[in-house]
Amino acid sequence: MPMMMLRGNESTAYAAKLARVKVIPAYPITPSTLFPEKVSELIANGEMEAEFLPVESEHSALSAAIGAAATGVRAMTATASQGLALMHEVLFIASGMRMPIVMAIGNRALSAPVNIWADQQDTIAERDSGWIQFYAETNQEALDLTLIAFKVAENENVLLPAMMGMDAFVLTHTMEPVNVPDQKDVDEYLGEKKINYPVLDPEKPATFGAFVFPEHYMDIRYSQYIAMEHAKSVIDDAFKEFEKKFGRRYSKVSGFMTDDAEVILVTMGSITGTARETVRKLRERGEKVGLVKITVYRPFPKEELVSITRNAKVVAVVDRNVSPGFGGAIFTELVASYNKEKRKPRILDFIMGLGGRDVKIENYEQVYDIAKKAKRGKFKEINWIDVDEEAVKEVEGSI
Amino acid sequence: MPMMMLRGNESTAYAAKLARVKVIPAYPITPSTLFPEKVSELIANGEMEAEFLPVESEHSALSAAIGAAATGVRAMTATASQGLALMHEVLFIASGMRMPIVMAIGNRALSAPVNIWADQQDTIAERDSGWIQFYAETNQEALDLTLIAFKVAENENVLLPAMMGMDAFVLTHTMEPVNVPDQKDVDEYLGEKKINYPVLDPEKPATFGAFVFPEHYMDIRYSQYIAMEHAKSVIDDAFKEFEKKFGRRYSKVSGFMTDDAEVILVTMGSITGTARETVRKLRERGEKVGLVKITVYRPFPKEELVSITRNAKVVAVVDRNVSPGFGGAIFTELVASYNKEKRKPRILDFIMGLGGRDVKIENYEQVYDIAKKAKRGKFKEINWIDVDEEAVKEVEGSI
Amino acid sequence: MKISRGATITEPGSTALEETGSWRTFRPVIRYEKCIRCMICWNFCPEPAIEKKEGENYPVANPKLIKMPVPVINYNFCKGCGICVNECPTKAIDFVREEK
Amino acid sequence: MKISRGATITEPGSTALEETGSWRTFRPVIRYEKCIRCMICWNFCPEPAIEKKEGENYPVANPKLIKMPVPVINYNFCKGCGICVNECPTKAIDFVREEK
Amino acid sequence: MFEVRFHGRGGQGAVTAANILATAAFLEGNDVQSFPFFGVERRGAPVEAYTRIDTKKIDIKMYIYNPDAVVVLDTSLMGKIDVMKGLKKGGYLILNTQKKPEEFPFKDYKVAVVDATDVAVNLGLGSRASPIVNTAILGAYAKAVGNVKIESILEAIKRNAPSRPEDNAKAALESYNRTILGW
Amino acid sequence: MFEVRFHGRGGQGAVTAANILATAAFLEGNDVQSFPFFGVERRGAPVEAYTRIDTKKIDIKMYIYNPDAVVVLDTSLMGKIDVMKGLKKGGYLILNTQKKPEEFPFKDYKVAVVDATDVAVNLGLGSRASPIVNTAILGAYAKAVGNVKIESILEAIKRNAPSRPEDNAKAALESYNRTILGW
Amino acid sequence: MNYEDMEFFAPGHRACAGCAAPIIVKWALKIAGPKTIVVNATGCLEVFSTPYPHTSWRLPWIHTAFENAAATASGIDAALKAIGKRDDINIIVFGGDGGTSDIGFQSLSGMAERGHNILYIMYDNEAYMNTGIQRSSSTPFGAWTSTTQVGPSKPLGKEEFKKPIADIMAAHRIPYVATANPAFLPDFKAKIQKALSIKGPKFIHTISSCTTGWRHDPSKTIEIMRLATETGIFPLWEIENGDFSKIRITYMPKQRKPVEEYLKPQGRFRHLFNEPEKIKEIQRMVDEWWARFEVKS
Amino acid sequence: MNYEDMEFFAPGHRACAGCAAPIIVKWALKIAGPKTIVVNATGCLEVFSTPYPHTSWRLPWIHTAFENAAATASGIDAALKAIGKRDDINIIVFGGDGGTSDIGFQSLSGMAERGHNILYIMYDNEAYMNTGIQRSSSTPFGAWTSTTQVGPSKPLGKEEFKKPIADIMAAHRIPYVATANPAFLPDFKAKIQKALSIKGPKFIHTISSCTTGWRHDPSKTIEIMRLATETGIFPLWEIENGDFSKIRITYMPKQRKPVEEYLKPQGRFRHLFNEPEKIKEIQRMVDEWWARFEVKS
Ligand SMILES: Cc1ncc(C[n+]2csc(CCOP(=O)(O)OP(=O)(O)O)c2C)c(N)n1
Ligand SMILES: Cc1ncc(C[n+]2csc(CCOP(=O)(O)OP(=O)(O)O)c2C)c(N)n1
Ligand code: SF4
Ligand code: SF4
Ligand code: SF4
Ligand code: SF4
Repeated sequence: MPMMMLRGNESTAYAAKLARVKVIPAYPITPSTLFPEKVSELIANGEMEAEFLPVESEHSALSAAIGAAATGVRAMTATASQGLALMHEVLFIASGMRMPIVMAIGNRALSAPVNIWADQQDTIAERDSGWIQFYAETNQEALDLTLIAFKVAENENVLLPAMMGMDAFVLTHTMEPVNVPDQKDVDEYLGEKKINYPVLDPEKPATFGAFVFPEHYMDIRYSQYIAMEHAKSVIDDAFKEFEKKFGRRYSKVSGFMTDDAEVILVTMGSITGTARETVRKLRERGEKVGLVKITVYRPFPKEELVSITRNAKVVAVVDRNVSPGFGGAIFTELVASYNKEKRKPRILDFIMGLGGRDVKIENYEQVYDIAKKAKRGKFKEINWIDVDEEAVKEVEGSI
Repeated sequence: MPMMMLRGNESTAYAAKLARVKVIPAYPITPSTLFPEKVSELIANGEMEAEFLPVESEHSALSAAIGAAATGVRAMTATASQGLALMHEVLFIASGMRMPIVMAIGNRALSAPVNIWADQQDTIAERDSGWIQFYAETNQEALDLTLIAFKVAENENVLLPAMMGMDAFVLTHTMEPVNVPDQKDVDEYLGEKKINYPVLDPEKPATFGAFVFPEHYMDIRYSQYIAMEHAKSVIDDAFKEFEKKFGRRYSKVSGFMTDDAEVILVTMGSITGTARETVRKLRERGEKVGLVKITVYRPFPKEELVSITRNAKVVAVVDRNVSPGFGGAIFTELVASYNKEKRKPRILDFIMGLGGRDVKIENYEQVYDIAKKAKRGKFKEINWIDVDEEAVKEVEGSI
Repeated sequence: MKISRGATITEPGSTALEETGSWRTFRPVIRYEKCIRCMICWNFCPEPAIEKKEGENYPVANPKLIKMPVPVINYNFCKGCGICVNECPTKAIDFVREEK
Repeated sequence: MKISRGATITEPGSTALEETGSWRTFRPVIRYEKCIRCMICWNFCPEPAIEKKEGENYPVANPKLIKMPVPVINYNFCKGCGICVNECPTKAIDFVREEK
Repeated sequence: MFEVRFHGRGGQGAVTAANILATAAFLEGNDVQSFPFFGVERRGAPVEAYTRIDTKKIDIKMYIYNPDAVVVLDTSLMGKIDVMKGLKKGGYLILNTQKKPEEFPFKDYKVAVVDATDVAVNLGLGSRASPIVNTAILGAYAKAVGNVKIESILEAIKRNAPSRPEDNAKAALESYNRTILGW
Repeated sequence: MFEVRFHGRGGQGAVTAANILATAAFLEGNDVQSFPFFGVERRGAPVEAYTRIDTKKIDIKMYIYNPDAVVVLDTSLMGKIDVMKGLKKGGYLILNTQKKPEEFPFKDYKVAVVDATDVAVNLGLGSRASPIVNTAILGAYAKAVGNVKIESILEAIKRNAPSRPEDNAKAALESYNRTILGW
Repeated sequence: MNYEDMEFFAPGHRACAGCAAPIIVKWALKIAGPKTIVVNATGCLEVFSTPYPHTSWRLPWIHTAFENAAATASGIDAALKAIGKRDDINIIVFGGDGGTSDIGFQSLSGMAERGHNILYIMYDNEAYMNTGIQRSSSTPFGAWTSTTQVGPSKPLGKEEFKKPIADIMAAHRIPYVATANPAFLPDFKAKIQKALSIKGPKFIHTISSCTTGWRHDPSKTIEIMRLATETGIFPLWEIENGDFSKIRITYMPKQRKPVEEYLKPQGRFRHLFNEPEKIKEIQRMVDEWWARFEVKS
Repeated sequence: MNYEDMEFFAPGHRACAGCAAPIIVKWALKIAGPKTIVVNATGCLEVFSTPYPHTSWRLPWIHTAFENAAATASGIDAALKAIGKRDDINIIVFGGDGGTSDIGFQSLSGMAERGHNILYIMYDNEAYMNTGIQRSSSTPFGAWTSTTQVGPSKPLGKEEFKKPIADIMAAHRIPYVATANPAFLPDFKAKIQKALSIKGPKFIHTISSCTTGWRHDPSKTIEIMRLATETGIFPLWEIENGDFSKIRITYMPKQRKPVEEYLKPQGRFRHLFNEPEKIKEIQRMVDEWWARFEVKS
């Protein structure tokens, strides 16, 4: 298991190679383009055997991936932002057709205005699409979670596509030491791709993508919903098996110094590390603060999140996304996860780091201050951190 | 103000005519195609003056609408389901560029599997897009809300696009008596389109859609978020003014027999009427049940919903959509709306009517039964109504 | 099984279980005495509701044709479009209103 | 104003406030004595960093040309691509390393 | 509330019939709804359409499962399609046929018949091969059910008919007069 | 934690330099990160790249605002760009120049210089017009800062250099030897 | 092997009586045989042939969306290649004119450019029929559709010319492009056969009458398509490798019939007969197209 | 009026030193003059010219997305028509080869078919440059790009031929299609002028060297583009109304130079010089194209 210095996009390219992906249709878009570039290089050098399809749009990239997956082979693609948005229609189709495609995302802000930097609006806006969603904190995680994504997606109790998000540049273009597993171990972990379901095959003709009437549609949607529920335990198992094989531990939600924490930060993706560092700093100052990192966002880890945050006084959710007219998605779903609970902590939403605005230790300190004050009295639910309120006021009038 | 027998799509076509829309790019898709058809007819007959653009895809339909709106003219389009999904990328662009476009949606299930019947997954999946969202219960509402949508979208404190959803077939293809306002009244209501912002004009060259760095992107997103907040009161005002002029009353959220209700149903769109009828029936039996209809879903009427449901014991939310891995969107956001409240009713989610599954009185009675039982003891949060559990079990194993 | 995962259908050609004869208001009737077994009707039937059968047991326009396959209409599927009637070069197919 | 609604920009051509001369490692220098004022450099400068100026105050290769406009490099913008140097038909433009 | 179901074939105008009936009832001050079966039926395939009529505001927006009346534009459908499905006991069945009401075995229902095809063809509405009977049959409806006046049907036809409103109105009127009630 | 910022121009290889430094430090058992300034800089435009080095696991993933060392591949940038921005007091400034350390007015900093251009050009790495100095300058870094050994730099170059690893390694070594420390 | 006596497309589908699309499909599949994978764009054919839980297809068949049939097929091609099964399996795409010439055109163009070994058949009923006869780029000049309504302000119906999709595909310089007409069955079959024998992207543009949208009696389907070619409005030709100079006319009408004979029986052109000069314009355009070939003969 | 001395495109933009795109833009705008609205697809030009809060454009300019410039422009055309301002304003679209020939091709084709009065200019730098030199359909045969990497298993770079976009647009039978080259400035200017004088959709395909992606010295930009035409690789022509038989060659090289002269200075073709037969193949293709014209002369 050699350590290599890899950028996030290279991590996922190596994951594709190790998973022995057969078809890779892709379309360039910053910040995910390094993925097809690396794949093209590995193929040109004879290090990887796969068909690389330089399609004419992301819509076609995912469509081609479905075509390929329908024949039973492993298919993967990568994209970001506008590219993912252009796939929107096809995302629902891939999951509805139960195609276990894996896709690496370089999480990037959506237009307009056009901006190529990190936030998670692109994948969050696809939370209804029926795809499993993983988020990486580091390039090591990017590689590992991509392999795990195949394991989960192809599980016969699941058969759903999965995306693996990594923040633009902060992961995609940042080089870090990555432990690249041995082919043999990956082969053992993933196993031969089992195909005990119909595929496109002249020997056994089947029809895919039929026209479904009200008589059946809802039941089929329900069965897809159930498959996503199944994914919950399948993911846990895949994490366990991964740990056994490779020694690296994952869980849908992981806590850091949460036990006695009165304020808990919740983060997802690359901004977690800086939050962890902040928590350390604050702890040194004697602050009772903890951190929860979300690694799996779909299916949403309701129970896990509630159980890890329930004893806090205040939960400060960091959303690198926003739904205008409501708030951040993680915040919304975390609050909703408390529906059945008798009591819940105060939950505050912090919109941060949109469009590549750097998320710094001082920003987290600010978050902590607001959260701490919110232990009692009135509080503001949706807080935009590190924005220029004056500039906005000038444009929109009152705030 | 003549009464006409109109289908939903014709209602919105008349609204376009009355709003003196100048550019209508559209692409056919069931169930919204009657809209461009009617527009084409009105133009051919000389009853309407507008440029109708039969574009080659919905992506282009909305793109052309942006181009048109950028010159300052009124632009409108209509679509549904796959068509809306294909616009996903452009939806965010239209709102980010602050183009006050109005779009009529024939709410229809998303592929896969392909199905042309009613549910609201298509628009709900666009709740992050920065568009204002109205939902009609009847064809009269479809017409009125389309006019109101222009009023709100073009308000200078808002300048955001708006969509108006009406359920597939149940509204789009159903004929009902509709009061079609006089042109003069509509002219007065909407006023001349005020353009006190930059437009594409060689006399005053401006640049639209520039490349924005992390330095400014988040502030611009924040300003868009603020505009959506402003829409809340602007919508209230537009409703009031509408009532004054046309005598028909609208509000973001409207209650029916909620005052003393222990169980409150929450619905949106065409399924509300049958719910209302069910409430009447149940009231006759002495059941303390009420109904809340949501007319504006974005911005989400948090305060209004909380204040109207807070005294119930159980709130039964009907979601004609589902986010696999979580639940229905209205449910999720309603629960989240209670974040700041000390106490909240029990809130249950009922996934119903996907892909055109008819939503009948007996289904609502079933919902009521489940909700009533949930007043105390354990309860199930996400309930799929009128699905074939056995069939699903056979396919997915356990449920 | 009432539904299938991803709505995949594994029974090829199963619309043949769904008869479309009810759509018909007119019925094409081959008068084999006039039929020259050119199979043009078979070529063009869109359902396809015309089957190619061994011809020996059917009336024949010309004894030389007896070994040739013959078109037989399957009324379970024939929608009564009339293409066969229109295209038959010998006008061998009558088109009669279905009984009410 | 730090931002604008919808990120619209109402100051046309304002990149001219952003100088790109810092990009240059080599500097084109027109030797007017050789310049025939053909304006080919002006045609092809991509910035554009070459301006057309009244020519009377500039040295001239041929007195007949004195009334003709002359190309003048605006070093605030010239990125030092060297196209003008390469295209000049009389090799009138030198290309010198910027001082370190 | 009074609910009506129409049976016809794709292209025969059952949907228009439902719309005209709704318009007629609306003209008499009722609230109404009319809608097609929400399907993808192609030309020639059996189709359904519906009308709801009420003196009060109609709130419900579900399908019609138990109609008060069923109107069949093309009785060749009857062998293949269960046109009686859900029809309320004592409900109306209005058929386009040359037969007599007695010839149908529907004891518990009120059967009314008219040869709408003959009426339509005589007025040149379609051909005998594909007659357009949707307006004619409404005359029979008015006569049989009586909850909308024939005058309203005529007026509604003038407003709704895709072409030749006069002849279509005539067809309705003539059918009205030729309708045979089986009860 | 030790943080380094590189200044160069688009196309000059500042990003590769940051990567090579990270690799070298990694080879010595450190945790490392290297990344470009996340921009859209075109060829010729001033660019930045960064390396983070720590003996402990590096958690943070924010920009580097207060580097411990700044490396300037092309001093022609210095008039136009504030290469000193945020550099910690007492931090290192490593410059590719023919000048002497004393000629720079940076009292509070440790200035080291090397004529990396000369080294690179002598080895045929790029032309005098556009020399490729990214490997050469790393020799100076090793000499000046000393938190990575020159051997590690040489090894990292061999693993990372897009082409001609040997000559690039030589360049680093020669620079190492020619570096003049200003303190 | 000859599979002409086998039916790979089952009856019981829900096409309108008299629809030409199933005729096209059944013949294409009889020529292709069982080792074929079919990809279908959304449209009438897809909807009427797969009423879940039933299917008319006796071959592997897939539909994903409206605009991406060629991309889906590209993925299949790549997958078969990757697992070494590419040579013995045909991939055939069926798309309507809307799904091909408008919304699916980009993915088709991409498939062509990348050189996938796929036969794309566009069945051209000259409008969006599945959604109810809306104008497509393939709708002919002067045709009524539900979005090119005819009325006092718009007496003409469609005001633009039919997009010359086969020419455009030929301009992509792919190995084989042809126009076809099932009413000319031997020619039709030969073209499918030929296309399948060539490696790389192939495109066949076949006319496909729609009784509902063209507004003609269902029994006239073949007759009217025959007239399309006999009047010269829909000429039959093939072009290899984009060499327009070597276009081969595969059916030369003895004596071209006047375009009226084609237009008259179709309700969609009825209004044109109030504007005879428009019909002359159509005749003129057709004559112009043929000038090149008829002069020679 | 003549606006040649005015600059509608300001300096201070962020293009690489030596990029050809600004040369194209500045000249197109000088010809079009101030009554012009510009639409831009996402790509290098868009990114380098509008670093918010600054813009290089002195004319009204809009960018919405990558694949929809032609559709955005169509909406502007319709709006100007609706308010009666159509006649005196030019609409010019600039799109890169990716934004035009790949992902934006469908919206372009739709714009052409609907007959919008718009001049579409594709600046062809033969790859996706903004994202770092990935293969597009317009990348020439044999070129290295970052997604047609060269290595033992793929010695060739791009294996497919350049998509003949101008031919394809001509096959749409729009009023005016031309290829252009800013190195041949008078011809370039004349084509812009002519295109703007014609009503309806116009398409100009101009070569646009990218020093970064083609891997040549920035100073050689014009020189290399000149060689593209002098070697016959990028011929200059125009076609009106899709009449290929009346193609007009607007620059006839006296003596075509060997293709090597064009390929040699570009790093992206370096590997080809290990495979001389591939270079011969390129030469052969170029010769074939020209055969038709040179025979005549
Ligand atoms: C993105 C998207 N837009 C619109 C539709 C709706 N739609 C489905 S089929 C169809 C028409 C198909 O027309 P064509 O391709 O010509 O085939 P035809 O139905 O005429 O056979 C349309 C508009 C869709 N399914 N997806
Ligand atoms: C839907 C979508 N996919 C991908 C991108 C990423 N992207 C932006 S510009 C660009 C390349 C542009 O290439 P081209 O059109 O050839 O113009 P160039 O940059 O070469 O001038 C790409 C791939 C995007 N913005 N949107
Ligand atoms: S009438 Fe039509 S469907 Fe019936 S057999 Fe003849 S061709 Fe076939
Ligand atoms: S070197 Fe380049 S940028 Fe500078 S003036 Fe010459 S052409 Fe213009
Ligand atoms: S509408 Fe036209 S194309 Fe569609 S099934 Fe009917 S006849 Fe065929
Ligand atoms: S990458 Fe190429 S096209 Fe883009 S700005 Fe640089 S030279 Fe121009």
